[in-house]
Amino acid sequence: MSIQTVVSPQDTNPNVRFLEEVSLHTAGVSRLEMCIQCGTCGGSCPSAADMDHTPRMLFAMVRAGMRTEALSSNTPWICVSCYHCVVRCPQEVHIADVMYTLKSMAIKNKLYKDATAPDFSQTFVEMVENYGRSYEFGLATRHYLKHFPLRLPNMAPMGLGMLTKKRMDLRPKKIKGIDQLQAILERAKEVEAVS
Amino acid sequence: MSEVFEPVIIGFTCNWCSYRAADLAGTARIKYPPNVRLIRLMCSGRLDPTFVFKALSSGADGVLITGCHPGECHYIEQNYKALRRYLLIRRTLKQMGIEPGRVKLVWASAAEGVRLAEEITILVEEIRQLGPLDWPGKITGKGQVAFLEESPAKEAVV
Amino acid sequence: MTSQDNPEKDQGKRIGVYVCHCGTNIAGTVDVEDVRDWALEKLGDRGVVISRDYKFMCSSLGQELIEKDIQEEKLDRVVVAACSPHLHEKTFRTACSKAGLNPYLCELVSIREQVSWVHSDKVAATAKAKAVLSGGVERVIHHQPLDPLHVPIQPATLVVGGGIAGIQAALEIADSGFPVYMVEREPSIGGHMAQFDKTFPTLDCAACILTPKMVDVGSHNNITLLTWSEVVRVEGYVGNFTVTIKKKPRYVDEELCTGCGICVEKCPKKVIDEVFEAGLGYRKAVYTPFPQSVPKFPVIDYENCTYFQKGTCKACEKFCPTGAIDFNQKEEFITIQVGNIILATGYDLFDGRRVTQYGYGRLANVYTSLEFERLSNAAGPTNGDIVLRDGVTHPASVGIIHCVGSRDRNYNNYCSVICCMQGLKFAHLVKERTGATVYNFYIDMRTAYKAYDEFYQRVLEEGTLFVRGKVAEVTDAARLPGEEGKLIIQTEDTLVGKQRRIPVDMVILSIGLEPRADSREVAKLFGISCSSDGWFTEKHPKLDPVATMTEGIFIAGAAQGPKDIPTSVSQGAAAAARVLGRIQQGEIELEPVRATIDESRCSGCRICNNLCPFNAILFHSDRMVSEINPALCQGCGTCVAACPAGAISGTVFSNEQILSQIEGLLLLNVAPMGGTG
Amino acid sequence: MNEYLFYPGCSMESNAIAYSESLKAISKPLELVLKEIDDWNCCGATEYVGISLTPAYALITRNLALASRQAKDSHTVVAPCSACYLNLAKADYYMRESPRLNQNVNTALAAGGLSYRPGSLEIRHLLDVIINDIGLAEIKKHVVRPLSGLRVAPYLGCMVPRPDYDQRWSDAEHPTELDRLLKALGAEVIDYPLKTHCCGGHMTQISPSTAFELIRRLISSADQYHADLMVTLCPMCQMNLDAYQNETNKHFGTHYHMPILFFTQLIGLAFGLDASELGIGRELVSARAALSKIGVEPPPEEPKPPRRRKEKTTGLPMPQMPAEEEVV
Repeated sequence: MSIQTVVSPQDTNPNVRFLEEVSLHTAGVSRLEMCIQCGTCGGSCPSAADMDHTPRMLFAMVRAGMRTEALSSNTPWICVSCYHCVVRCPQEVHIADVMYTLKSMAIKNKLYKDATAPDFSQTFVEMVENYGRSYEFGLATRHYLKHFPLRLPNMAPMGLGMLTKKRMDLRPKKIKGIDQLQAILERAKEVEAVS
Repeated sequence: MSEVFEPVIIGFTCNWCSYRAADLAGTARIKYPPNVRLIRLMCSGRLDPTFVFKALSSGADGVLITGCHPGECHYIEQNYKALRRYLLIRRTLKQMGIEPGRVKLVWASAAEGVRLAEEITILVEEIRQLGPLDWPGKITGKGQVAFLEESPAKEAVV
Repeated sequence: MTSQDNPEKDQGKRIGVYVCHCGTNIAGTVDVEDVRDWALEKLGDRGVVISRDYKFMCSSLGQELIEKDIQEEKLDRVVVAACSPHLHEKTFRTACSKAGLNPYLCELVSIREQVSWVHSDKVAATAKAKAVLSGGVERVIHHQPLDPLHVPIQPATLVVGGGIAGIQAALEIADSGFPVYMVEREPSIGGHMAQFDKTFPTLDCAACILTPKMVDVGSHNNITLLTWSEVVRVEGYVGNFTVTIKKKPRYVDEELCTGCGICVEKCPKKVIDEVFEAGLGYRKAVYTPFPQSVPKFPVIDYENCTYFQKGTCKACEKFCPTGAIDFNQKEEFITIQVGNIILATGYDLFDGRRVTQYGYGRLANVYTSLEFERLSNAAGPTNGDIVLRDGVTHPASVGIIHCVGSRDRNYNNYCSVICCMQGLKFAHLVKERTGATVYNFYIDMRTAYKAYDEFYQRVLEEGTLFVRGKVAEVTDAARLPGEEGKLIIQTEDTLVGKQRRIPVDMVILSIGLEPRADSREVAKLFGISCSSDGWFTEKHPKLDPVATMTEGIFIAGAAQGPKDIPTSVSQGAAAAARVLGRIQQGEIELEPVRATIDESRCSGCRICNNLCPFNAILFHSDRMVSEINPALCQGCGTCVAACPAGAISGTVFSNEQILSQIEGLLLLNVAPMGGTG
Repeated sequence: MNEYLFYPGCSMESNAIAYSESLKAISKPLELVLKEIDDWNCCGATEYVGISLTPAYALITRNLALASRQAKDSHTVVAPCSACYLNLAKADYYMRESPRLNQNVNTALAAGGLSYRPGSLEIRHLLDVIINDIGLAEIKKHVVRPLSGLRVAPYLGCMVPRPDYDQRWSDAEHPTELDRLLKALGAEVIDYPLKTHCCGGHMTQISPSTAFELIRRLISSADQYHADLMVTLCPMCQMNLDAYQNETNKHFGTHYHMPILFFTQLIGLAFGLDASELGIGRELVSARAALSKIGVEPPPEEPKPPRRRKEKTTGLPMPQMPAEEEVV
């Protein structure tokens, strides 16, 4: 006799399984399926005004399997990780972590509309991968050059101020164990690719 | 005889929660493997550790203990006593050289038919991985306990 | 162990086995005929003399089949393999009884819920059905004839808690001519309902409908009212409880006091009334909670009385016309005998300060629902004038926030039931009395029950604005024009999909209900159980909502879970009906699932004494043995499992029965040759 | 003596140098011994988790693995930066919660010869340690220059009290720890309603207008309460509120002048330490006027850099950026 499982037949439409996929790629337990659409997150969000959709709407879209629409929303990119929604959510949905997941899925699927934020994250990560430390000066200049070239003169006094107050290093710092770190990250990427 | 090892598991259920959960699993037609045979107790607090050892030494490969969730015992707090005994049983089994994983405690309320079925499914698979218990052969060496050698328990079950 | 160990114990058993098809419910998956034949063939040496199958064993024809066999074939044990014992155990026991066989010599094993409905492989299911049946046969061999226990019932009843549920229960019983003791912790009965102004959905004045009932309780010949009192000890069992009640000192002689109120008037010490006025008003150090208090006798508040704290004053004593003030009064303990107990201890309110983002306790004009009840009450601190904390300004706009502390895993998971209707009631009252703009912020509008949704319609008509969204925060940090000096309610309007900031003058939190802070201790005192939240657990959530697992203890009102007034009243009446039925019967029958101690084997170790949650085990220090009171014992069997001397045995679930059932389930009883395929 | 493992985080060596300096200065009187984790790396801030899950957690956990290797007398890791604190605490928490994450991260760490058992270290923020381990009574003993008359807005930002995986803080929205500390130093502490609201985080880089609005809210609210200065415990908050204040003013046409100091700087001032020792003067919005209220003479302003007015034409990047090529 064979083992009978209690799993019901699965819908193979990838959009229907979008919610599962998001949960799977979230650290810990997302609890996204528990959302009751109360709007505590959207009400709490300090940057909701600049979002395409309130977090609540975004979650409804995820549950509705609206993959492309959800992943192209600017909402996760506008999230400032303030965790107000997380501690207030009556259903304990791990909202901030879900936002991170949606960002990474948007990058993977190249579905973001505005490249500013993904580029910033990627530049940041590249620097960390190269040096083991963040490198503000390089990051800011490179990022501003690409995305806000016209703002640069505006920023100049501030940059200058930071320099004269000795609050900015002109050269990056590199950790000793950079090879070790890179080996770890390499392995982590392999693990991530299969999971 | 099929090639896959089919373990026999004795399950102890509480009259107020897990036995009703098993009833509910039935009413809802939720399928789970037929390897578990249930015994109804009034409360998980009734579980005498002897019952577990009796079951394991008489041919069962695993034992499932179920009771009401902590804080929801119909007899106020007797399930906590079951929890303590469960921990003791596992420790004792370990000392005897038997995998403590053969005994499992699951809290299941009367409403959790699905959960109970899932836990049974998982447990059967876990015990299957552990293989036949073969007690007391495993402990004392084969042939030392004559009457159990003749025991048809294994053969009696497909 | 197999039967050869103890050959004589099975002697003379004549067991009948009955396998039910349940139409195709069982027969569709289990080979019923095979099971029937197998039982006779393989279990013959276990005492099975008859094995039959039938389409529907529970039908009257099926039952008659068993009855006929019992009489004609002289069966002394019966095993029915059919559905769950929770469904038909009683049916088959009755059938045995009718045929002259003790009903406890019948065993029902489940091959439907536990076999045919959960498995699909016919061979495996049939094999498991055999094992389950074999377990039942092994078990039934050890069944003993048992008689139900008969317990006489004392006519008096104790009602704990003088809120509306307790009042209703007490009056129902007292009006039927039986004595009632009512114990209330506060100085007056009336409970939370006495604090309310209007009651939804009809907007009756709470005092108008409650006070006549309170007066009835106070003056009823069959009711002994013990206020400012608490139960401290409960002994005995259904039919005959001995209850010890602590009467806290009132410092007012109830025999002499006429309730004239001069002492209250003359008392120079004013304190904030945290209980009845919800912290919004004042009372004196000698006080009655409210003018219509029952009983009318005041209480001196020891903590705040100038005489008790400083040694001088005695204004009350000086002015009392009847000399009723007695500073030397001590607490008293009263012992009563009752047959049944009804617990109607009510609820506490969720502490609004816990939701820090709503600012209660930090922002002055955020009120709780109970505060608003007092604010809007004509007899309250402002005589019903709805004003801000400054005491004079009427709000031009009011926001009412639903689900505060409820439906929220950070606080309480459950819905507090009353908050939606309460919020609507507040909206109506604010609108009616101040003309302010009123917003209701809700997640789901729950207005089930008679005339509730009609009330919602009425409030909609009145122009109250509804915003669907759980409020994120209430702040005084103005950001936009028009927000200065206001409380800003920030929320997502989920129906619009946009964040909104709504400035208002006053915020009312529709606070949820919680179990009493001491509900677990009270449950322990009376030997009943609580849910994980702390509400008292009923015997069955649908079919037995006012009984508990402990015989003779009933529950009513919000102590069992959040409830509005109509439901509390219904439960009070229902609990009373259950008690009256008992009293009128004079005695009750109890299931004989009990533990007993064999004194000759008891070593007096007392391990069992502390394990029993019902205090059913007595220790006789003279003889150094323990004894179980059968009427208190609920049959959980924990002591049986724990007794190191094996001196305790449990009827219906004895060691022999369970150990044999294990053997049966493992088919140790089947002859070695007999494989079952 | 209070000894801890210390994870400074990248900012402590650059934009939050004042935080570093003041922490060093007050460590002595407080007998606070912070042993820096050898060769620690960046925690990934809020960026790496948005790119890829396992690498992000492996990056964070390398620090924990190094720390547990170094752990002898103390198993507590102290972080002064909110984002670092949260990232470390979060990795530890989620690895406890999710066996799958734990396994994946440890598989990655193994490639570098490291491993970490979640739950084996305690991860705490600097303020938590100062207020709960050292205690207000001890702090009060060292106060020689009470901050009397200084109106302070206590600002914690988001990531310290939230989500608070291990229940270390009094509240997620209105925690009292910083208020109590500042009161113990003698300051006049305002009930600042936005004390845990967001400073804009990385939005200054991604969507500056979003960030400016959040910065404006915080500063205008502190201004409404007539605060002399705001106190932070996070490099990112300090940076956003201080360095971008001028930008924000330009964006909205406002004229706020709200100095932003680290809580360690105020502790140092109350302890009577010299302002220059505490990194005071490194803030872009000068605290000079505010601190004069308590009789502190900050170090003289740094000489202005040579003016390069001639080169100021539209669209030209700052010329003195040789590092640029190295980076790309």
